[in-house]
Amino acid sequence: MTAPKTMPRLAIEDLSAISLRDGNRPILRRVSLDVGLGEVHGLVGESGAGKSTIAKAILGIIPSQVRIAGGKIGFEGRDLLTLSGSALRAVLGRDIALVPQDPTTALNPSRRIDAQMTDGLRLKRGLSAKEARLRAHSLLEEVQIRDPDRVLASYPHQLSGGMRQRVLIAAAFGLEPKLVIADEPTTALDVTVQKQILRLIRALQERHGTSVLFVSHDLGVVAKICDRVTVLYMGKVVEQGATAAVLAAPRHAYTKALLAANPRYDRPDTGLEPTPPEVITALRAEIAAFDAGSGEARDG
Amino acid sequence: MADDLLVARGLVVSYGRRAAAPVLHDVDIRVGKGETVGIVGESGSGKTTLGRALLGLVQPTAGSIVFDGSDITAVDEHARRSLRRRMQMIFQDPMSSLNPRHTIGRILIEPLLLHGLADNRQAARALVHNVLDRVGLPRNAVDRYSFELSGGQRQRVGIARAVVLRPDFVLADEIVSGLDVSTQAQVLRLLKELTGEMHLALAFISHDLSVVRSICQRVVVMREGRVVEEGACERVFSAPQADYTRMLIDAIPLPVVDPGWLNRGSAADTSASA
Amino acid sequence: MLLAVIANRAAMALVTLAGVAVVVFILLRVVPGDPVAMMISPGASAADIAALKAHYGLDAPLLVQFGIWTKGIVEGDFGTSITLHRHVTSVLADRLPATIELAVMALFVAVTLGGGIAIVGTLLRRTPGEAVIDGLNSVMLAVPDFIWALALVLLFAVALPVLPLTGQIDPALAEGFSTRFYLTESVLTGRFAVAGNILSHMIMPTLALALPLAAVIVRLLKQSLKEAMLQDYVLLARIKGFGELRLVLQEALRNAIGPTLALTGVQFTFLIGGTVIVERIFAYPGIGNLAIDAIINRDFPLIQGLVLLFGLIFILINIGIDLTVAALKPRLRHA
Amino acid sequence: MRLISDPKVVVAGGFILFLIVVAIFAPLIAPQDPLAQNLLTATLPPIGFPDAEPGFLLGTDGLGRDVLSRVIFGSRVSLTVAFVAAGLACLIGSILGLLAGYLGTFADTVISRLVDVWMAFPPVLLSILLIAVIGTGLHSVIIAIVVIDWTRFCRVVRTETMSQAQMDYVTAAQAVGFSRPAILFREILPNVVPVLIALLTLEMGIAVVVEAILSFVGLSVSSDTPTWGGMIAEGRQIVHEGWWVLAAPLAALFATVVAFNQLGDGLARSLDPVLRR
Repeated sequence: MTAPKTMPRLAIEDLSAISLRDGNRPILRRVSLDVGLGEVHGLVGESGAGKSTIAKAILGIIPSQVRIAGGKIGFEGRDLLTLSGSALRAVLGRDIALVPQDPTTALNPSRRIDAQMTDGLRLKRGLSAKEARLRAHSLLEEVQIRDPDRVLASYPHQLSGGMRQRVLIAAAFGLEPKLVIADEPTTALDVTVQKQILRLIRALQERHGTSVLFVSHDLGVVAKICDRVTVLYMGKVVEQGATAAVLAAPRHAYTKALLAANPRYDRPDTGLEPTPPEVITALRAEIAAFDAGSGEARDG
Repeated sequence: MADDLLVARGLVVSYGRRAAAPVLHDVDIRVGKGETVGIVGESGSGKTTLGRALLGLVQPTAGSIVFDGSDITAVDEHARRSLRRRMQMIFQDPMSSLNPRHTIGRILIEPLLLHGLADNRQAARALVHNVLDRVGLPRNAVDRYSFELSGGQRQRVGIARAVVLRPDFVLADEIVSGLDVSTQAQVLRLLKELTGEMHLALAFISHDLSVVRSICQRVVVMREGRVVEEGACERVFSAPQADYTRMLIDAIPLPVVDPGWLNRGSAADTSASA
Repeated sequence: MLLAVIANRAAMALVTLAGVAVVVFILLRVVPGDPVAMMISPGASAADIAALKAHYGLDAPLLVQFGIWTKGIVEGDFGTSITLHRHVTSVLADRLPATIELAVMALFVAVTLGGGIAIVGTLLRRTPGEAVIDGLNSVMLAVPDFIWALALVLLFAVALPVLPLTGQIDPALAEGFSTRFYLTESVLTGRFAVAGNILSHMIMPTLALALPLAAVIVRLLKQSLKEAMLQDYVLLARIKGFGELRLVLQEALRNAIGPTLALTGVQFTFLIGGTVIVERIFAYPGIGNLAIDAIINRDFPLIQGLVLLFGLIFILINIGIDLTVAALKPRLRHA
Repeated sequence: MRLISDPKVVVAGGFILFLIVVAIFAPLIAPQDPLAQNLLTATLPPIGFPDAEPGFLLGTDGLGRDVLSRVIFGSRVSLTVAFVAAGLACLIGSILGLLAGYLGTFADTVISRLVDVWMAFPPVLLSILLIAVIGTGLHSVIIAIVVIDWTRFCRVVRTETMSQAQMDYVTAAQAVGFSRPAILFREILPNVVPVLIALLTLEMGIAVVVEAILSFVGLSVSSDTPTWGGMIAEGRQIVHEGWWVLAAPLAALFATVVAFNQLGDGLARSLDPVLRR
């Protein structure tokens, strides 16, 4: 892998993790990836590939049955994994924000949008209540909400799914973070709303120069929004590169298989190809060899 | 064009006291023998309600449903039950559609005995073994419970339960929406093969137009309880006539880099209000 | 909208209450056992008995008795107690305040104790501390007020003889009250020594009533809080950098409290029911203790009055709970 | 097999089994005649305390009767009430609950209304009232408990049936063509049974307490039969002279109630096929 020219915003190096519940089964296998300044980096894979574990590791919310076994998460020259709880909390919210997957559960049902958007601004940006409210108002305008006052005065159940996701995006970008983790932000939405939300994330990201780590299972979505992409299989990086290159000419058999399984309305005769058994066998062998190799490296 | 198997005309469905705001307004749909018809739409389009009305699981307030030449809109419970064998259903969530207290064997064998497709348990077991082989599940799955299977395997059980009765018509409601793309490919391929082999008519409800394009011959596009467009897949996808259909198709992200895609689209969807 | 729902519920409850009253009235009169026979000496003559029956209206036909009784209720007259020879209304008015003070005190203790432990347990989740709380609580959940009351008697009578075992107040101090709300009145008039004496009498019955309810609150609230803590909105707030306690109190508590509140309402009616036996054990002069005497002595008018009173209290509690739950849930308020 | 791996179930279930054996073989196990009075040996403390006498392990009551023997014989009434009353309440309540939950509409309205009327009474008050009306005795206690507590089963089974009826597997059974009774008894009921078993076990604990309360107030079986509640009432009177007369039956009651509860908890967990994964 060639070193990026400038220092990347997020640099994950050799990140490994194991599941304590499953007899120390590895769930991340020396994952390295970096997200450059102003870059949208896609993280794709099927369920169990470890995408969300990476996102959780960055945010310091690893579940209790998972343990980080090695590696670094470099952010602004510091390793997030070594930060104390309070030091990490100082970074989170101010420099790193999250756009969650499910807008129906990501807003507190018993608090008004107003309160939920302003508390972070007050805590992390030191704004007064009045300033925070003004800022929240202009943020909602920025995500193209027509009547911000009404939305601010609403409870989440009074808003549609797409609307809630806009609010969450406004709240995340509103703290002017350097890095946004977008965890499958459009999976729960209808396609027409998905397109609006993708457009919005891209526009805000370009305007503010924010770096985005975009987690998704959908190669189509990744194609539309990501500059570069990392493909994961069973916690191991199988392919990494510019989105255009990876999609046009995938080098790894697994990436090829993923693309072949994906149905496409413009090519009804392709797609729905089950992953060939020899690809799975080869992948398993690759993983086994990798585990054996890294095991030796650790022992030696 | 194939002979009609299931024809619904002017279907209206309202839930509870909301007669004023029906979930389905005057919906027409037909499914030919051995034909696969996609029913697509976004959330709230009424596609699930339509499916359930076709199967008689929801009573329509108006309209008629004709199955294989006879009107089944308001048949009594007894006649309905004998119809059940010929009209089957595959569910979205295979976990909740399989009784957690019953083994896979019991789930598959009992319908066979109920409808007299097997004279005894032994014969039913043999039929079940055949169907398990066909859907690619190991025979020992008969002694398993649903929670002991993977998501893809559970959905295969769902398919097996529907086809084991040798029905003429199957309704599949969002059956691949929770699956990974490689599992989805396997399940869809299996379904496509089965409809061919068994000359099965299939109504395939989905929000994913690419999936519909890949397995359906015809498609019905729904929005807010109405049919906005209907036709052969080839025609609808190459030359959509309704603006809504065009917008839906344009919103599908293909796995191809296309820098202009994000900002293309009608002005109508760029701004939102609650 | 909400008011209509509550009015509807209240109307339904009143119908229920009327049904209950009718059933009790009939039940008490069709069964063997003559209240008058129990209250006079064995040597009384038949004429004496007849006179007494006539005095209490027990010689009239059933329907007439019922008519008289309903007419009385409408006029605020529940009849005369056979054993106490006083108007039922005034007997109840004398005894009710003590029970109200006891029940409210027990509710307060249960909510504070249960809520506090639930929040601590949530903060300690996935630590040995939580396991200790869960273990103790699962035993607490099994123990009813009756056993608590007697265990407290054992503890304070034998091991730690510092609390009075029976009564509501030291008789020497029970002077100069203008209401029957002894505790409230003594606090409001600044007679703190008297209030202290009353409280020392109330500690055991209060604890016996409060501990089972506290255990229920701990279990349900802690479970709801833990579920709420797993929601994405809590995750987002954590990522904003808020501390654990603030996450629990600001983000989780309001969403988690609904089921607990509803259950506390139901359980509070059980608590009121529990006063019957707990007041008995501590000879506490409330309506519960009164109810047992009334039933044992077949004091019909008093039993009927008590049944209606208990029913009314239950209805009021349920309406209060409905209102509180609605006030806390924005979704309901806008429905 | 899975049940045996749950320590809660093993310990609590073991205790209940032990109690059943004690109740059945009470005449063989009890060291003394539980009714034999002897004023010379009145209020003797348990072994290990000053003035204790051998032969009276847990001391004697105010009439000189052996406390241990009375506790042993008392278990008979408690367990009879526990099994018979809880069983009947469960039977009646769950049948009505299943009907209300699955048939819906009219049956549901009638049954739910009935439950509401029932719940408007404080249970303790209602049971005392009932006993006062129908007279004392073991049968009366059982009837009183059944009449009061069938509502518990009815409510839980109704809610559980309704939520199961919402599941796709019920729609699937309908789509296959099973009749309504077949769906109710073969599809839904097996999913309701674990909740029911747990509730039944809890109810047994409650029945034991209710019986004790009624004995305490003097409304249960006649005073010649030893009961824990009756002993507690006597003990409460002489708590300053002989605390053990209260402590022994109270401890037995406590242990029994906790055991039934823990057993119910453990069963609820072990019998849930989804949880036990």
